[in-house]
Amino acid sequence: MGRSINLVYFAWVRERLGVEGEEISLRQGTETIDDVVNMLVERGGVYPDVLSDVSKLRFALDQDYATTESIVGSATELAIFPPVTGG
Amino acid sequence: MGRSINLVYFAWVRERLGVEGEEISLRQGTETIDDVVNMLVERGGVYPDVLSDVSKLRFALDQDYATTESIVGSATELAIFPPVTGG
Amino acid sequence: MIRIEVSACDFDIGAETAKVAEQGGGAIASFVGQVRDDGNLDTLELEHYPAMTDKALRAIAEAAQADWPLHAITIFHRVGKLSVGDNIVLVVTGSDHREAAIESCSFIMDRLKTVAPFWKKETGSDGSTKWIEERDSDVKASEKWQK
Amino acid sequence: MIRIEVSACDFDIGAETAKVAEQGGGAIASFVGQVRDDGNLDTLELEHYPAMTDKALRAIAEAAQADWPLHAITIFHRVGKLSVGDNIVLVVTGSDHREAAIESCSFIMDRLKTVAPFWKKETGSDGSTKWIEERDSDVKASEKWQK
Repeated sequence: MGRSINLVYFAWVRERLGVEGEEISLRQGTETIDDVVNMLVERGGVYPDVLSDVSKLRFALDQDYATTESIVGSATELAIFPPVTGG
Repeated sequence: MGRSINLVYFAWVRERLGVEGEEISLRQGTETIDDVVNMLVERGGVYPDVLSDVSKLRFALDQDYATTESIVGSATELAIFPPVTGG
Repeated sequence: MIRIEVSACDFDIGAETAKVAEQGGGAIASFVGQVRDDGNLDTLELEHYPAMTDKALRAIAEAAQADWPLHAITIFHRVGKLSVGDNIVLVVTGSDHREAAIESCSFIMDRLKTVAPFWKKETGSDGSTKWIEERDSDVKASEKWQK
Repeated sequence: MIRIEVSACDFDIGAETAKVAEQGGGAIASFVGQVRDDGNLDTLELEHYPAMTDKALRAIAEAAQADWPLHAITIFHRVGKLSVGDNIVLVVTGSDHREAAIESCSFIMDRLKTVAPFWKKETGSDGSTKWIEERDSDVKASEKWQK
């Protein structure tokens, strides 16, 4: 059975991708957040533009900060957003 | 013409001396706060008890902090009080 | 006592400070951040990640509680559309000691700026929009608390 | 704008913070000191040196203004008889920068504790009275700001 994950986007990532989130099926061999980002970039369209430079992005797996090397494992939600600017 | 100065006391200095303040004539040769304190101590009564240990006292000349070596000069008010404890 | 609130509504500084003071201690520090007029700002929009925000703010408060002797912590952050002069964020800390109250308040603000999932978008008086970028000074301020 | 007030009356933290915020900046820090319950306290009496108090508090505020970019400073100190939980002192600072607001607020409190001419006298629940003594930690906190 294929694994899937909910992606959620915020701020300019959301605006530029044009969606608040989406559920995607993870292809076999997907281990890290980097693998997920690469899958998205390979889709083409606006994805490469928005997601290629991961230094400008921050990630959270099930609402905890994660890095591109973090293992997705059985997480159900991956959030992709720019550095935070609250306060 | 003899010089005089207003002395004002606060906190336990005031309580133990039993007065809020007094005007005193400065004898000739009075230069520093130390000289004024010595004059008071020589009066006897409660003065030696309250004023002998100047390390426990603070002084202000015309509402500015001063030390026992400060020159009284033409100041009109000398305040004698314990270290402050506001805030 | 930790109180976290994320709301489109405004906060009442006096009331929030009183709630912290009720928990005892006698030393209450607070910080309020407001929308600053940079001469060209119409509105500021605060977006956040609802599922994560409370958790992230609570983790900051718990880290403060672990490092300083605090009786109470309140973190109130607004979201949605704000105008110049509007309140954005309130942090209140209560302790027996003023250093603990003030330092922990500073710590919470510094951490909040770099880890709480909020994003600010400015709309200028000419209608142009811009997402605020992370500031190096905020990153440095947050890093200085790392042990 | 520097506002100094010494009064037997209470202060309103929300109103005082709002007054500072009106002077602009967007970063407002405040500290409130209250009468702390040490388990045996009935009343606290605050004595001061009226002719010197305003001058001393103003000098502290001016020193803060010289060292940090501040739009406004309020120092409110109460005098007279106070009970457990009553407000004693309020310091509010407003700046463009949160570090400036928080640090200057901390500086003002530390200096106030060691140079403003106030004295506290405690009356215990058994009727005994005691003048509070200067604390080494307050002296050290104040000295750390010396350049």
